[in-house]
Amino acid sequence: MRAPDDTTIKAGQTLLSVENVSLSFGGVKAIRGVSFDIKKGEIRAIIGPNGAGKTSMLNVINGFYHPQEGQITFKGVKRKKMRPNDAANGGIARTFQNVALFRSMTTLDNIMAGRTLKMHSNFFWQLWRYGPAEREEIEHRHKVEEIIDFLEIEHIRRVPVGRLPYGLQKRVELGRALAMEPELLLLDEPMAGMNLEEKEDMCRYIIDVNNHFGTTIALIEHDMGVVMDLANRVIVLDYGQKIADGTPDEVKANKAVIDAYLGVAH
Amino acid sequence: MLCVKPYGMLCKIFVVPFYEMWDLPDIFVQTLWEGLVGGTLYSLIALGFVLVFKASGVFNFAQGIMVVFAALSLVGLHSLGVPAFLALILAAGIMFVLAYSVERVVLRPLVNQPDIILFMATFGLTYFLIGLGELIFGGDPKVMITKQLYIPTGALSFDFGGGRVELQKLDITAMVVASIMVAGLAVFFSKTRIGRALRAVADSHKAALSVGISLNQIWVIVWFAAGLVALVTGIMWGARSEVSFALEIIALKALPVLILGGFTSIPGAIVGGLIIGIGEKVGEIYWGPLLGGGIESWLAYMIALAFLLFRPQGLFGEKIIERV
Amino acid sequence: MLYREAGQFKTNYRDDMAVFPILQDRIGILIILIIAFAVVPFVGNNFLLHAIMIPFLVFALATIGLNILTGYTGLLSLGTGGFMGVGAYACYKLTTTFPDVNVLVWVICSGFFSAAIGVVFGLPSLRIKGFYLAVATLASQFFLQWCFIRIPWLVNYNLSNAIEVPRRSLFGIPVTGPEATPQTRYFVVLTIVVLMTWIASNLVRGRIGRMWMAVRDMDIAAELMGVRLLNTKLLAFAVSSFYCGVAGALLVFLYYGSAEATAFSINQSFAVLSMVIVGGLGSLLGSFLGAALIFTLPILLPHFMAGLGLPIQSATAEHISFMIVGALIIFFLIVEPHGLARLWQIAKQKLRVWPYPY
Amino acid sequence: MRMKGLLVGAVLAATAVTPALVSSASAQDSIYIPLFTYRTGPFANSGIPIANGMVDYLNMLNERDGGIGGVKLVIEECETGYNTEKGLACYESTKVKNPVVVGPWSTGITLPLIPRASVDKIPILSMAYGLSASAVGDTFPWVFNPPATYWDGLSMAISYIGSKEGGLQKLKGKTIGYLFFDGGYGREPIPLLESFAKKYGFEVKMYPVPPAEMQNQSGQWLNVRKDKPDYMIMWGWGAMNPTAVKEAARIKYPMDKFIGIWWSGGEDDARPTGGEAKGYTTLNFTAVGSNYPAIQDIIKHVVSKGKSQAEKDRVGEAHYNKGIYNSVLIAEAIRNAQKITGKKVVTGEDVRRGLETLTISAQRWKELGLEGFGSPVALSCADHNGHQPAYMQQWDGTKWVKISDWIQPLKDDVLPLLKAAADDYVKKNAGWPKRTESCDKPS
Repeated sequence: MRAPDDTTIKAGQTLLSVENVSLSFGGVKAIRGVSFDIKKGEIRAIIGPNGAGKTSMLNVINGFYHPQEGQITFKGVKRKKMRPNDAANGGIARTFQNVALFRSMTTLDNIMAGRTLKMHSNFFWQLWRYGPAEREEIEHRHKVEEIIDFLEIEHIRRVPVGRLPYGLQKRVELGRALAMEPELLLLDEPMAGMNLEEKEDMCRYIIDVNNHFGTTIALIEHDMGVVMDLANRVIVLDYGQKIADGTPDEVKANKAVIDAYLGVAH
Repeated sequence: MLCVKPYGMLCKIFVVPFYEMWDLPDIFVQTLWEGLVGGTLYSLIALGFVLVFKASGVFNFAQGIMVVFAALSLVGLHSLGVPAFLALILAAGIMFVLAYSVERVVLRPLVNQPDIILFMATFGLTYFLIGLGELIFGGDPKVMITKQLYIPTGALSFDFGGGRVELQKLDITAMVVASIMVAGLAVFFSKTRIGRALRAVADSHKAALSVGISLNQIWVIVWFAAGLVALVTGIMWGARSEVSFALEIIALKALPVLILGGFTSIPGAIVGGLIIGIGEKVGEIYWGPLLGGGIESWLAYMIALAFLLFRPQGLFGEKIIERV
Repeated sequence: MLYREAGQFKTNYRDDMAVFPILQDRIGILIILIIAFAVVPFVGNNFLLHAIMIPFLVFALATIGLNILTGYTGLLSLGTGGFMGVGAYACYKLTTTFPDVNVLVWVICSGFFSAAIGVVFGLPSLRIKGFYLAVATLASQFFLQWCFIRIPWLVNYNLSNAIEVPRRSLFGIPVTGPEATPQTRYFVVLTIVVLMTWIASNLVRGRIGRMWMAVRDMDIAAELMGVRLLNTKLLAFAVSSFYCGVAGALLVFLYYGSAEATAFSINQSFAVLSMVIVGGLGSLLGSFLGAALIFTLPILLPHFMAGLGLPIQSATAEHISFMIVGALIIFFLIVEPHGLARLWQIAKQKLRVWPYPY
Repeated sequence: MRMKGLLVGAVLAATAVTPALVSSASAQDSIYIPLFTYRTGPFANSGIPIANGMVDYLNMLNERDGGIGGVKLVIEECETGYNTEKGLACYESTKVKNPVVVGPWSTGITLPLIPRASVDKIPILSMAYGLSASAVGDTFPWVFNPPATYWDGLSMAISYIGSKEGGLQKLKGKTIGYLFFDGGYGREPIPLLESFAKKYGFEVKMYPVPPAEMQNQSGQWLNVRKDKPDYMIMWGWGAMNPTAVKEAARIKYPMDKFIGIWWSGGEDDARPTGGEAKGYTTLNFTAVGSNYPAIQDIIKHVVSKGKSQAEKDRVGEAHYNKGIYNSVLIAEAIRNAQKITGKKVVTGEDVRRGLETLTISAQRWKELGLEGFGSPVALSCADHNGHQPAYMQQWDGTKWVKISDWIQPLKDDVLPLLKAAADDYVKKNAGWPKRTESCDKPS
């Protein structure tokens, strides 16, 4: 078991701050000098039209892309470059726009895989599946069953996720991210392609996660209604630039946002 | 002789080979030429792989045995008394039948399966063709009907750097034929309707379907084209040694060529083939003796591996940008 | 009717996570083990034991090894033959250098050598994927085979240029060398294979197996969940090569009795790969089924034809068996691309509801 | 439905195969001879004619004489594809039928069988291949490799080169290239070649051909061009041979200075190069051609009746005749065993004794209808090889022509090496059994 971080951040303090980050692929600038912060315990939404750089922003936060400029401070530690598994170690989990589950593994295994970082029994015990390895497996199984219970996916426990309908896959993916017990949960369009009922369910899970576990959430979503209901604060990106940042009401009233969404010429 | 004690090994690696190249320029030129010829033949096999991979995404392990099978059909038909050129046409016909059957029996039921399954299916096809070939033609090797096909034999030789460089007419023919084939394929791909359809399939199966291109037809065509390439390859390799099932092993040499040139690039197959061909010959002649010779069996793979570490997508492959 | 799991309830997670959660499966595996240990060696003749069962088990072990790499971790390898060779040569060197240590210890230890070599040749896997990696592993295959031929030290400068398996015994019973009876060899091989299969099943069902499969299914997501790609892939290479190495050592010490470098040729790699795929990627059971089909078919086919009263020339039989093996590979891929293991699952599913259709 | 079909198929297959897997002994009134052959794979070009020769001669004995000593021979071919696994499967599947002798026809299969021969009581006949050291009968009582070992062959090649140069001393300062199959087979002669090089003062250049590169030798031959060796010696097999001959012709290497071992001297090896291979020389220990009464009998009783897989015009080719030679050894050994034991139906143990005291004099060759077909053979308990001479044959553009007398091996160089090799084998294979088999008087 790892020692708890000395820099424990209390609710309301800044958990993550992004300063002046720019990212480009070849000649294409995906993100240009964006700054914002995410406070512990809030639900932060990132919105913007297609190609605005929202997913790229998430990729930068969890270390999959390395920005050319700017820096990111997470839990008080500044960094410019890090590997994705460092981010995972630091407590950042995420889901993906196009579900990135382990398709041929069962729901149970997918969520168990989310516990990878929390499992420490060594290779020797793993060989025999005995002693610490077995104890650990059972202990984490309990945690995973809690998540399965929470997300109400008991009936698909042993089904390979590739065979599940899209909505359930999204749910399993959320479960896998939750299994990491993250401090910061990044959700990339968690409700894309869902029907109304599924969306409502998902909203409920997100709010529950935020309330019960106190997990900070950053989410990308297209459905403005959902965003406005869920988010504490919203940041709007357009063409890689931040054009607005504030509470849902502030953002809704912002001229630049309305222009961007209605497609006014620049 | 040049090397003094403490630096003996370094000198043998870094000085002696170059001294030898300079000292016996005729051998060096001959080495380059042999490498070029070997490379051309590797390219031809690789070309067959590329054609199929480009259009159907199938890593066609059976290309090697198709080379043997095509050449055997040609020689076998001729030994039954069929005139050489008619036999050539009939052998091409056999390759068409093969392409058609492969499409019907193997590819069609396996459409949309993962790559590795299709790869494995061609593996099964290899076993099948080995058995069938030996059943029909017998396992004994055959002599290629070089003369009957009017392939020139003998050599052109000229004096060079105090020695003699010999260019086998057979090898020159092989290079000319290979060039013609590549040029022909290039024209076919860019100028004809089917060729453009093939390119569309290569880019996206779904896109091709949506504009009304029959995937099945395309597959028959590319497999047939690969069969024709195999026939030409078989004639050329067969003329160099003999037509036997051992040729199938040599076809593996096309694999490093492929990873060097990229699985989907015809120019890649050619350039990769030449690099591998020349690289392994020069390596074998000038550095091989240091290791006791015979390093050709793995040198090509090592060259390709070294390239890969710097360009994982091959020389001409498209850069892979990972997205999530 | 017989194969029902209804009424079998699990009251704790330990039972639920067992290898065979269903009672009938546990009985089945017990019966198979009893047959394997107590019936086959006493009923079968030497041909069955020595020419079929021993090599079948050894190849099943190699197939499990490759399955860990290709089936579970998704890294296609064509270098199995080379890694098997490393195990065999390492075992020979070890047992001739330290003849007093029991040969079976060295058989297992030789796996560590091939694991080390496997890790070295696995390094490119971080940058290279798919078929490109497969071709890269061919480099190891050809390079290793060249080394086996070229380094006479590996065979103690034997003039035959081959490994000559020395006589070794266990509790006074010869296990290697000509005096070892097929029964003894069979028991040794069977025990090792059963043990290593059990370990493999522990590994793939636990954290490590999930990491491997995660890398296979979606390496990016795995990385974002804290899986270190290079470490995980190298671990797969190491474990896989370990299994292949032990299989190679068993192959030479308990089956061939003597081996030249050609025993570890590219054809061996291809054979094992086809066992993996026909058996089923990512299935331990499939490894056994695949090995059974691909290895034993060509050997039994002539006897099969003779049994049917179709005496044919041995060469013709060989040709036909090539064709049949090829056709069977294609046939099984078409019928069930996920291999014989999936066919077995489907059969079990049918059995579960038998005699009713649903 | 699909499931059911598969199930039925599996059950049917299992029943058909069962008899082969469960042992059953039967009284024997015939002599069982399994012949390991390979008509498939990359070495088939060499394997097919040999297989035909072996099978046809024994079949002819059955057809013409009704077997040997009135006992029918049961001949069974087992296809190995030159593959060790299949070879071992062949051994196991034939072992249950009490074979009197086994000829593995591949070094890779011979080596594992050598230690098993004494345990299984089945003698091994590896005719001029296999482990050279097995010529030492005191160490290897169950293994026979007449008429000559590879070391004998090499010494004959060297002495032939010496005779062309006008004496072995003239080899001083010369360069001899050695092109070989890169495996145990090609590597075995190297120690002797190196000791000759030291003794006679010539230089050796090595050109290994990796198994996967048999048909791709331009690199080796470029090195030959670079090094300009005065003579080339080849230890090739299968597809390697014709490729080497072609490459030699391509670089215009003087063909009469290119000398192959007997396994490189098949018609199929030179024919693809045709006229340009003229002058290519190889060792051989059997005559070429079908102009012998026994071979005519083969044509009459076997080939013409369609009972052979050989085409009529290929009967009498070099490798075909080596196949016959192998079968003559088997047949004579069985006859000899019948004579020693007085039994009609002999066993493997009897045939071992028959092989050990085998002599085929010139007179006996004549009686067999094969006058001058091979040099006289005489094996003994100590010498399981005989170290018989061979001759040089040369390709004249269409066929092999004998160009030399019988060349005796340089036994003074070879025998000590053999003894040392056998001792080394015993030393390395701790627990190697001492010879317990008694020695019969030569017949």
